Amino acid sequence: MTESRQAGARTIRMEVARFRPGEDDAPVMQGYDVPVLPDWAVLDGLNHIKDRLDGSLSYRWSCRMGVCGSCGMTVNGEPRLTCGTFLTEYGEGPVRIEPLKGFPVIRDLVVDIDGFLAKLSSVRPWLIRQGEEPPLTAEYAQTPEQLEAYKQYSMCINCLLCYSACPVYVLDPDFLGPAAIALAQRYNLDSRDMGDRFDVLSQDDAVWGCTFVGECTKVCPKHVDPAEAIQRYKLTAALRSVLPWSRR
Amino acid sequence: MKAGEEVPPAVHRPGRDRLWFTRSRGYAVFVLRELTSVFVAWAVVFLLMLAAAVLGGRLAEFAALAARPWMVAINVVTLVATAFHAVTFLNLAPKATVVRLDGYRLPAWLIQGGNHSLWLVVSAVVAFFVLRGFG
Amino acid sequence: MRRRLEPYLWLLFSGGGVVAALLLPVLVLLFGVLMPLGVLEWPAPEHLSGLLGHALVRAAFVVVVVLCLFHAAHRLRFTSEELLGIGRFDVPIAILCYGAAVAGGVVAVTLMV
Amino acid sequence: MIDVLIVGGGGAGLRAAVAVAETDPALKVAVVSKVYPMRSHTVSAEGGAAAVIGLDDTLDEHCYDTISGGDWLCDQDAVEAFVAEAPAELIRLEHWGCPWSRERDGRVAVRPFGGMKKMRTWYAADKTGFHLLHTLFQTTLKYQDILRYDEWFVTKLLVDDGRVHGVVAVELRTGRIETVHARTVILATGGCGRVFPFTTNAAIKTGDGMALAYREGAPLKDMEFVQYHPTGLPFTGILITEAARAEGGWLLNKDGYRYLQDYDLGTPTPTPKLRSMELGPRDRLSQAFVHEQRKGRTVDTPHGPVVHLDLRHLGEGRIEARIPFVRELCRSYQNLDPATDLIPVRPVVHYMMGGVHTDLNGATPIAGLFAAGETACVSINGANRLGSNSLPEILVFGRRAGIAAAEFAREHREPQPAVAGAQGEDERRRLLRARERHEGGERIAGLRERMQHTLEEAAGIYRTGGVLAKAADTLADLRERAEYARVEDDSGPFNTELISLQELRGMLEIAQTIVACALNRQESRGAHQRTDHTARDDATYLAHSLVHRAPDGTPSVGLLPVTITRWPPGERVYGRD
Ligand SMILES: Cc1cc2nc3c(=O)[nH]c(=O)nc-3n(C[C@H](O)[C@H](O)[C@H](O)COP(=O)(O)OP(=O)(O)OC[C@H]3O[C@@H](n4cnc5c(N)ncnc54)[C@H](O)[C@@H]3O)c2cc1C
Ligand code: SF4
Ligand code: F3S
Ligand code: FES
Repeated sequence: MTESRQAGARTIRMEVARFRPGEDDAPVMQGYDVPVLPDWAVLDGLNHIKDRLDGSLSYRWSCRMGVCGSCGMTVNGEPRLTCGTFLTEYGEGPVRIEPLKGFPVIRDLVVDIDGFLAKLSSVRPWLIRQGEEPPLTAEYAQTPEQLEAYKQYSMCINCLLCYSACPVYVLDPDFLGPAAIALAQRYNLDSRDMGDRFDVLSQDDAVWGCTFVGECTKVCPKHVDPAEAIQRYKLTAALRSVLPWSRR
Repeated sequence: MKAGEEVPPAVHRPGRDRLWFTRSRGYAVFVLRELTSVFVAWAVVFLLMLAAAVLGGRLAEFAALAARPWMVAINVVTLVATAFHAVTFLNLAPKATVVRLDGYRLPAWLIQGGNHSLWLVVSAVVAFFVLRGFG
Repeated sequence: MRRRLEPYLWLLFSGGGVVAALLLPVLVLLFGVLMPLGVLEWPAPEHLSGLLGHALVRAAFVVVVVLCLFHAAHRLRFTSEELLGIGRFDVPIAILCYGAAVAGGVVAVTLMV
Repeated sequence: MIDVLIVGGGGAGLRAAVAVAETDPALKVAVVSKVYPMRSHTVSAEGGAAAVIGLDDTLDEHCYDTISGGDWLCDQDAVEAFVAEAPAELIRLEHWGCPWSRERDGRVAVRPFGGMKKMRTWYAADKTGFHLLHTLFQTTLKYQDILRYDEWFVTKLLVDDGRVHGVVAVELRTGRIETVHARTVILATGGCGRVFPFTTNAAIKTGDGMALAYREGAPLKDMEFVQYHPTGLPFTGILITEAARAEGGWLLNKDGYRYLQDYDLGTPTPTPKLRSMELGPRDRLSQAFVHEQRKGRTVDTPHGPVVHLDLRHLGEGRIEARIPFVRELCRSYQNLDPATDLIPVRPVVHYMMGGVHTDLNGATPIAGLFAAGETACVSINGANRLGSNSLPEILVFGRRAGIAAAEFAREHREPQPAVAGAQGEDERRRLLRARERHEGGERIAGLRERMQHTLEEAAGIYRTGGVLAKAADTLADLRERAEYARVEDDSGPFNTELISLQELRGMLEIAQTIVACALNRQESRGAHQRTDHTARDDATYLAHSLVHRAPDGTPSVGLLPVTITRWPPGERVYGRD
C-alpha cells in the first residue's frame, strides 16, 4: 500500500482485544485508527496495525483467500473470517475485534484449538476399508451422484466459527460439536467408506448434545451445514438404537 | 499425537455469558422457539381438562372457565406459540430427513411445502370432526 | 444409562414435535380462542363425548398427550440447562421433566380407560 | 531422540510422514509446522494435479510436456521418475478418500491444463489442494505415532561436520525455545513467494527451509526461476486458477482482443485447444502481458494495469459445476460475478522453481538432511513449472524423501555429538536477545516492503544486469539494517513479531540468492528473461545455477550440468502443430 493512497483515505476506529498472559488478568480493549480503502478486509486493517502502529499485536492468518481457516475472530460480536469481511461493512465504525468466543485465549486474538483437534481425531476422519488395499492401478469407482452425497460436508476449513457460534459448545467444551460431526458424516456418507462411527457419534456429548440451535450453519463461511449433518445423524443413530440390526 | 505439553500454558478462560441469548437475533429466535414447549405443555393440559369435562358432563363449566378473559389471553398466546412451533418444526424437518431421488436430493422447499400442506389438511380434518363430525 | 435412553427420548421428542405441530394449533384455535370468544358455537356435549367414545380416538388422545408432553419435557430440560447454565444438574432436571410428562400420560390414560 | 523430523506439515511433509510410518513403524517420526498442518499453503492450490491416466496418453508425452515446458532445464531422470510415480500417488490419495471429481461412470475425471498436450490433470472441482491436504492430514491422524509439533517455528538446523543432528524451534504458544535432536531432518517448508510484494502465496510462504539449509552450507539451485502466474486478482493477488482457462476462459486486452495470438501462441479457437493460446505455459503468457502493457493495450486500475479474463461465454452452469471457487473468490474479494462480468487479472508471483539442491531421493549434500516439495529443487520444473505438476511432485518426492530418511535413520544410530547441544544453546541465546525490546530501528514491515519492491524491480518478469547489480547492493544494505530492526514485543507467548523478524532474516538471504543467480545467468530461458541477453544459450547455460553461502555470508554462484536422457534441447513450440 503506498503512503499517498493512505493519506487521502477515510479512517475507521478498530477496537482490538489485547491479552498478554502473565501481564493481564483479562483482555483489555485497545483502539487504533486505521484507513479504510474500498477493498480492505478487516484482516488488512489488522495487518496495518501490526505493520505500522503496533508490532506487538498477535493474531493468526495465512492464505487471505478464505481457505486456510486460520483468521476466524469475533467481529462486532459475530464470528467471522477476517480475510473475507470488509471494513466498509461497518460504516463509520468502530469495529470491535475479539478472539473467537468459547475458546481459551492464548494471547491477544489467538485462541487455543487443541481441544478441537483432539475431537477431530476422535471421529476417525479417514477412509475405513476392510481387507487389503488393492494395487495402485485403479481407483475405487464413485459416480458424481455418490460424490455429491457427501461433498458438502467435505468443504470444512476448520475455521471454528461454528463452535464459537454454538451456545451448547460455549457452555460445555466437551461437546463434540458441529465441524467434527460434519466431518464424521463426510466419511459416513462416502460410498467408499466401510467404517462405523456410531460408538463416537452416539455419545451424550456428541450428536445428542446438539439442541439444533442452528447458528453453526448460519455462520459457516463454506456452507457446510453442520446442523444438518448432526440432525441427520441423530435420525440414523436413533433408528439404529431402535432397530439394532439396521446400519446407516 | 501432539508434542510438547508439559507446561500448562497461561490462558484466559472467559467466564460464562449469562445473557448469551440476547447477543444475537438468531439466539433469541432459538430461545423463543424452545420456549414454545411451555405452551405446548399448557395446550395439552388444557385439552386434558377439556376431555375430563366432556367425560364428566361438565362441559358448560369448562366453557365458562375458558371464556374468562385471562384464560382467553393465555390461549391466544398459546395459539401464537404453537403456530410458531409448527412453522419452525416443519421447516426444520428436511434437515434430518434428506430425501434422495435418482441420486440428487429433493430441495428443502419441496419437503417443507409438503409438510405445511399436510398441516393444513390435518387441521381441516380435525376442525371438520370437531365441528360437524359425521353425525 | 443415559446414552441408551437418549435416542429414544429424541424419537419421542421428534414425534411429539410433529404431532404438536400438526394438531395443537387447530385445537387451541377452536377450543381456546374461537369458541370461548363466541365466534364459533361450542359443539353439543353429546357430539364431543360421542367423538371421545371411539376407541380409536381415545387411543389417539393418549398417544397425542404423551408425545406432546415428552416433546415439551425434552425441550424444557435442555432449554433450562442452556439458559440457566445448569447442565451439571442434568439428571435431576431430566427426572423432573420426563416425570411430569409421564404423570400427564397417566392422567390421560386414567381418563380414557 | 527422533528418527525422522519433518519440518513442514504441507502436502510434502505429511506425505513424507506417512511414508516413514509405513516403511518402519518402529521409527519415531515427528512433524514440526509453524501453522496447524491443514493451514499449510497446499490448501490454496486450486486447479489440479497431473498424472497420466487416460488410455490415449503416455508417460513419454507427460515427460516431454514437462521438459519442453521447463525449457530443457529439467533433470530428465528426475522427470522420468516423477512422471512414472505420479499416477500411483494420485490413486493412493483416492484410496485414502480424496474427493476427486468424477466421470459419469465413476472414474476420476481429468481436465486440460496449460502446456499439457493431453488431458491428464486430476481435479477436485477447483479446490484440489484443499481436498488433497485435508485428506492427507486426516489420513495421518490414523497413525497415532506420528508426533506433531503444531505451531512450532524452526529457526536453525543443528549441523556438525556435514551431518544434521536436529533443529532448534520456538513453541509459539509458550515462547519456549527447544532443541529437538533428530537423526534425520526433512525440509518441506514450501516456497518463498513472499519475498515479492505481489504474490498468490500465503503469509507463511517465506522460504524458511531454503534459508535454514543455505545457512548451514547446503547449496540452493536455480533460484532465478520465479514463476509469474498470468491471472491474479489485482489487489489481493488471489489466484484465478488456470482451470478457468482450461474450461474455456479467454484473455482479452482493453480492446476485447485475444492478444495471445500476437505472441506465437497459436490462433484463437472458440473452444480450448491444448498447448495453444490461453493454454500456453505460464512464463510465455506472463511475458505477453508485459508486451501488451508496453503497447498501452492494458487497462489501468488503482492497483496497476490489468487485462481481462472472460468466462462469460461459459455460462453460469458450467462455472458453478467446474470452477465454483473462482466464482466465490470473485464475488467475495473482487465484488463481481464471472458469469456476467469480466475479471481483471494481472501476472502475479506464484511459484519457485528453485530451491534446496537435492538428488532424486531428496537427499541434500548434508548427510541426513533431506528436502521435498516446493522448498526443494530436484529438479523437475526446470526454467518453468507446468501448472498441476507441483501437487504430484510434493507427493512423489515427499514419499521418496520419507523412505530415504527412514533408511538413513535406521542405518545411522550413533549418539549425538556434544556440539549439537552447544549449537542449540547458542541459538537459544540468540533468540532471547532477538526478542529484547529495541525501539530505535526501522520497522520489520518497512524493511520487508523495501526488499519486496527491490526484488520486483530487479527480478520481475524481465530483468537487466544493471538493475540486478544495484538490487544486490540494496539487499546487502537491508540485511545490515535488519540486524537493528525495531522490536516492540518482548514477551514469550505467541510472539509473532519475533517470528516475522526471523522470517525476514531468511527472506533477505533468499532474495540475495535470487538476484545473484539471475545476474549470473546471461541468457533468457523460461521464466528468466534478460533484456540484455535475449537468447537462450545452451552452450554455456544448459546448466543449473548452484548457489552456496560464502563464509562472508554473500552468495556465490556456480553451474551444474543438466541431466539429459532422451530429449535433446529443442525449440519450445506452442500453438503450431
Ligand atoms: C494459489 C496457489 C494455487 C496453486 N495451485 C496449484 C495447482 O492447481 N496445481 C499444482 O500442482 N500446484 C499448485 N500450486 C503450487 C502448490 O500448491 C505448492 O507448490 C505446494 O502445495 C507446496 O507444498 P509443500 O508441501 O511443499 O509446502 P506447503 O504446503 O507450503 O507447506 C509448508 C509447510 O512448512 C511449514 N513451515 C514453513 N516454515 C517453517 C518453519 N520455519 N518452521 C516450521 N514449519 C515451517 C508450514 O507450516 C507448512 O506446514 C499452487 C500454489 C498457489 C500459491
Ligand atoms: S463447519 Fe463451517 S464454520 Fe465450522 S469449522 Fe467448518 S467451515 Fe468453519
Ligand atoms: S449451533 Fe450448536 S446446538 Fe447444534 S445445530 Fe449447531 S451444533
Ligand atoms: S487467512 Fe486463510 S481463511 Fe482467512
